[in-house]
Amino acid sequence: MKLFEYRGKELLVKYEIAVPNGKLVKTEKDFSTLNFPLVLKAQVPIGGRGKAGGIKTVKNLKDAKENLSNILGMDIRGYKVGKVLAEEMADIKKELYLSITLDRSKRMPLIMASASGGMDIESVPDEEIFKEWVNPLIGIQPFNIRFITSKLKLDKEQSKEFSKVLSNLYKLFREYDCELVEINPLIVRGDGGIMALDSKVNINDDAMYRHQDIEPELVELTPLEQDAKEKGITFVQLGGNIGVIANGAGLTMATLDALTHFKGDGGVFLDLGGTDDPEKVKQAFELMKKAKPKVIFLNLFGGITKCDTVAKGVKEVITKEGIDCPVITRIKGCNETQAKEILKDAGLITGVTLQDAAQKSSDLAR
Amino acid sequence: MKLFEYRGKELLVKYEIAVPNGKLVKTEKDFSTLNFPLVLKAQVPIGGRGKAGGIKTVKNLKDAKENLSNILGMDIRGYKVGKVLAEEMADIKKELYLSITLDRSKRMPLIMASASGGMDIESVPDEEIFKEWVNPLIGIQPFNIRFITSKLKLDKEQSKEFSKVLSNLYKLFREYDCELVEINPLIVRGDGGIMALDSKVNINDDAMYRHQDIEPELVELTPLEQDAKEKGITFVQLGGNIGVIANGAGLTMATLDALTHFKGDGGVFLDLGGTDDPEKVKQAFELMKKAKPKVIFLNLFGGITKCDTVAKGVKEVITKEGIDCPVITRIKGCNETQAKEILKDAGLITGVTLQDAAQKSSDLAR
Amino acid sequence: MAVFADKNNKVLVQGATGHQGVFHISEMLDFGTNVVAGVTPGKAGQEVHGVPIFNTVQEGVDATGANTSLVLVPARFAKDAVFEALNAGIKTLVVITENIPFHDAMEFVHYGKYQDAIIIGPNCPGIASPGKAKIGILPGQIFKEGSVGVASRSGTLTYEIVNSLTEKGIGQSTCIGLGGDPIIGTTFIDALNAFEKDKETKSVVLVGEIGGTAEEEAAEYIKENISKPVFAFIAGRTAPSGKRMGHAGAIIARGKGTADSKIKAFEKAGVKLAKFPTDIADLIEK
Amino acid sequence: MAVFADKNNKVLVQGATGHQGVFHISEMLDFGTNVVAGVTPGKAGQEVHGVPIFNTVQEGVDATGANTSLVLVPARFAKDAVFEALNAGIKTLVVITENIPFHDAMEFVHYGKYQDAIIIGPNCPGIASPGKAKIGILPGQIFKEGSVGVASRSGTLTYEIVNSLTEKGIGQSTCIGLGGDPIIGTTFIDALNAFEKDKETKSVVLVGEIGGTAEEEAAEYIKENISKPVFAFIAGRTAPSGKRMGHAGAIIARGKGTADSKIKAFEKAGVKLAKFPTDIADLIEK
Repeated sequence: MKLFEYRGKELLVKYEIAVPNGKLVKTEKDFSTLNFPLVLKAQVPIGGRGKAGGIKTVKNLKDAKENLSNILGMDIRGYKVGKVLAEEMADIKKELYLSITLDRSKRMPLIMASASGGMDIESVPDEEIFKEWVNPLIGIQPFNIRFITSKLKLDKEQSKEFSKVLSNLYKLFREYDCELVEINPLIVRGDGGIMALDSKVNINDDAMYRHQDIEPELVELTPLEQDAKEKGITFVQLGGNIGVIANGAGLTMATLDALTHFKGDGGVFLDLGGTDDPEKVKQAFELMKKAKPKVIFLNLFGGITKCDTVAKGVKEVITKEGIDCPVITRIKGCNETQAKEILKDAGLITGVTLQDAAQKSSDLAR
Repeated sequence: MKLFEYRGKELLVKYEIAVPNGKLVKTEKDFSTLNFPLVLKAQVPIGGRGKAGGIKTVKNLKDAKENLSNILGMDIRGYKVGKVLAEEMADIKKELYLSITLDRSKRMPLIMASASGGMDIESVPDEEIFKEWVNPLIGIQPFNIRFITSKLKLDKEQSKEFSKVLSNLYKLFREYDCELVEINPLIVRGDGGIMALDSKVNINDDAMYRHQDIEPELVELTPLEQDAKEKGITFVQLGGNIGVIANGAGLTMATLDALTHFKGDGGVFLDLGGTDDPEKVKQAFELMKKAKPKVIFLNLFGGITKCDTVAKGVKEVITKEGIDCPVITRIKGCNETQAKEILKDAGLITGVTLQDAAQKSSDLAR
Repeated sequence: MAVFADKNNKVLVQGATGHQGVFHISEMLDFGTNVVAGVTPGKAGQEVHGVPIFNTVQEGVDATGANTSLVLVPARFAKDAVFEALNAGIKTLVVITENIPFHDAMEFVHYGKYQDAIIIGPNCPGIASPGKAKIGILPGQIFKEGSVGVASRSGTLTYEIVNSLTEKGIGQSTCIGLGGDPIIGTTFIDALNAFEKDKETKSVVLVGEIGGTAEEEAAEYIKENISKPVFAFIAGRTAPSGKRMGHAGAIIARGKGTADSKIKAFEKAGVKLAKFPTDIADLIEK
Repeated sequence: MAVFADKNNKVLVQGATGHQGVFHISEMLDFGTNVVAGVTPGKAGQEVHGVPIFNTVQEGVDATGANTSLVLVPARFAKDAVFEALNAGIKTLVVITENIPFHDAMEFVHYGKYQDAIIIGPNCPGIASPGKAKIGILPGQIFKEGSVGVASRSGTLTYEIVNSLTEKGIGQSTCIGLGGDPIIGTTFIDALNAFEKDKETKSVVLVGEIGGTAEEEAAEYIKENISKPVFAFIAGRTAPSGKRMGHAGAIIARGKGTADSKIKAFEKAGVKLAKFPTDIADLIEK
């Protein structure tokens, strides 16, 4: 789960990493405890908000009110701005970059730091990014911190401060089960102190049960995706007009790929997983209907899950509730013959092979 | 460093393990906040104080005053009682044993527990002691706790309480760099709660620098040993009358063994270590003199440390300050010839071999 | 031979008395797997399809000589279960459980290395060596003894591929479901290394998907170390960036982990790529 | 051959620019040890007796191919130093430092196992294979090439014994100071196992002392696994219970760890015991 900047900063503060004095602002009154000049920042769970006009510097209250009303409600790459963070301007002497993320290959947390902060890290040359891996069996150690710190060309006092920040940030990363913590820029202030001007904190969804203090943000998902999540169904909305239902993530992806091959365009990725519970099949179809695809492509492989059990569930939904778009099915595996009979009974179109079914679906969706 | 019971209990409380209501008592006034009956317990850093009369149950203030004055100042196997802990009597339903110590062979902390608490664990049959090792790379895990807890025949609520105690005790063991934490007995009260009636906490001396909150107890060492410790000299007082100075712990022990072989009796173990600092040699001799041995046996092997450097130091001390007992020396290794000359000059007796010198020392001490 | 799973595996099931445990113990026994013990705390003395249940892994190991564990416990108890098995001396673990916090998985994967154990998964369907043993939840009926080694990040997609191999009469030496999580214990490289050494395996099929760089690393490894023919299928060529496609590990993050990159890497390494999962059988037949 | 230390060790010294570091780099070079690098944070670019100094172990390893580290840093930095070396790929570590908290030692000993590294010490004088390499602070002049393997928990006592061997013309293959702490990385059993395999070693001398049960375990191991003659000396026969005799590990606790118990165990295993340290040479000569 991606946290909004202001909530990430609450965590930074909890781990004794300094952030500018600031607060969420909605009305004129909210500015009374802040000292101008301020920076107003749209709270959205994606990057690039500056270019989209979601960040403004304001010198006085009039300025602030005007810009606040512009930013609130703004649409930034599909996200409507509901919250704005106002922060006092910091005295920036130096901008650093610091992040901890997961190195999947090494299966270890990876610390990245650079003396070239403030810009997109992707655009910083490799040789200016310093990397250090932390072994999860022993956690962060002084030598890890020493290595990173020594590369950043800081003076002694700054190095000491930075070391504390890194040590605490790792603690946050581990204790909050983070996938990513990123501070960009992490600044050295005129007075030598180190301060986080931005925050990206991304918590592993699977570990959210351990972090009841973090209220979930609802903005990342579309309303249908959110609905699916609550029902425990894997459901991703895409750009196209063909809804794909399959069992297993890999098979569902492969099905979408097959559609693309025949110039079809996947609109929904719906993974039934290992279920053969008719109720879940029903919920899945209902969700799919709400997404209003032009065609539904049902691709089933029966293993432990029996094809006929799923087919029965599908038939029940369709006969009881009807469906207003063609459903192409392709069934393979355990009890496929029985399943094909059942689905034929329900009036669905059956493809012989994956290719065949994908082609039929793509043609129908055009 | 062995903590007194009352200070061990302060740590238990810090780790949320319940102990009886109690306090150190010196005068009548100190009893005012306690409810009779009470147990008065002499605070000494060794076991067996009960048998020595250091633990008394008292029913009223009169009783208490009388027993307190008996216990204060009592000598328990060489330790003079300076502190007495008074605790309210607990309602004991069941007595358990629980400890965490170091398994040197496995190089892991070892948890031991028994449903037969309250007596010396050495006298509990092996099959009634349950053992579980904790790997230091991952620390204590639920399965470790489950295993121990399942063996103790506790009911569900007690098991839950006991699990918390064990988990917290391990934390204490690790965070305070303990060599040993032992609670015997750990009781189940009439109301089902778990409570520590005694505590033995032993902190690794080498890690004391990390535990500035723990005031050192001075009672474990003899005054001369304490003096030596402050000077950084390894010095152990034993029962006999021959003072042994050697370089290296193993060599010093082997020298004592050689004395015993010739019916001599070691009185001081003094290890010079790797030093060839004349100042340290001087301090070592001064300490030795204070222990008033009948004979001093100086056994040196010169490796990195040159024999002649040490010999010069010895000569200086002896010629400047004199010495009032015979000093037998045995010198071997780097620059031994020069060293022997120097010591001969200083009037010391030189043995040819270890055996020869040990025999001479033993004979002289008789 | 075969790899990781054969007649030498004495399998203990952690989470044996739950719905899944009971069902898959039966399925594994049918496959011919030597299932010797089950573990559910507090249920010692029970039996599941004749398999004795113990309170702890250590007790199960002591009583039966189990050397392999199938982990079916819920996600929040998985780390503890894996640690327990590793401490009891289990040397092969198959972790089926999904939704395990990846920090937990990181810890047990490295602790597994410390204990010199092989961990397959988490979030995987397990492993099957036809004619020898199945440790996991893969459907038993799709397999056929043979000489193709399969390693895959996806479950059903693998069944699909294996099934199409079997239908064409192409048997398998071992099929390994590596798991769909970002952190897994056994990688393509580990599988390739094992298949290369295995005399029974003549060719290898890799089933990859978007996310991470495991396929790119496998491609590098193949160039230097693998002499047997390798075939591959990559799922997710049309997946958008930033969306998690079902598996926790199947996500294109910051431009990394695209199917294109994986396909190109494999092509460079001389691996033959299938367009559709069911095409792999045709490629091998050629 | 010899064990643990020979001409293949490329030695890096952690804590190279301190008094001890400078002195022992020179001593090791004189012995013929291949000392390739030193590490002291903040001192990169300096040299000690021609050996280049680096800020981090990784930099030292990258620049020189060091595979061995001698740890001379103060106790409170020792764990970090060992972790750093292990993470940089160092596979043989000799930890001289004494007074390391034993919880720290426990952690790095197990982490060493995870990294497949050999750790000797802590609180040890190091290791010397006469004619090949010395990694440590043992006095170089006492050694002579030969076929006796020595493993010891004590420093000076070992020098004494080695010196008496050399004086009688009995040379050594390798002398290992295992260390006087309760937690050490390489034990008598590890040393015995290495000596048994080493073609150059014809007999083994073990120097034990009170505390722990390492000698008793070694005795059991010798019975089953060691074909070469083993000689031993045990220090502390007259040490009282409960007193720490210089070494942190030399203490008889709760009746365990007495010299008597160790001597009996060795006798049972057919190990010949010396009464005085200097007798070992006579025993071997017989």
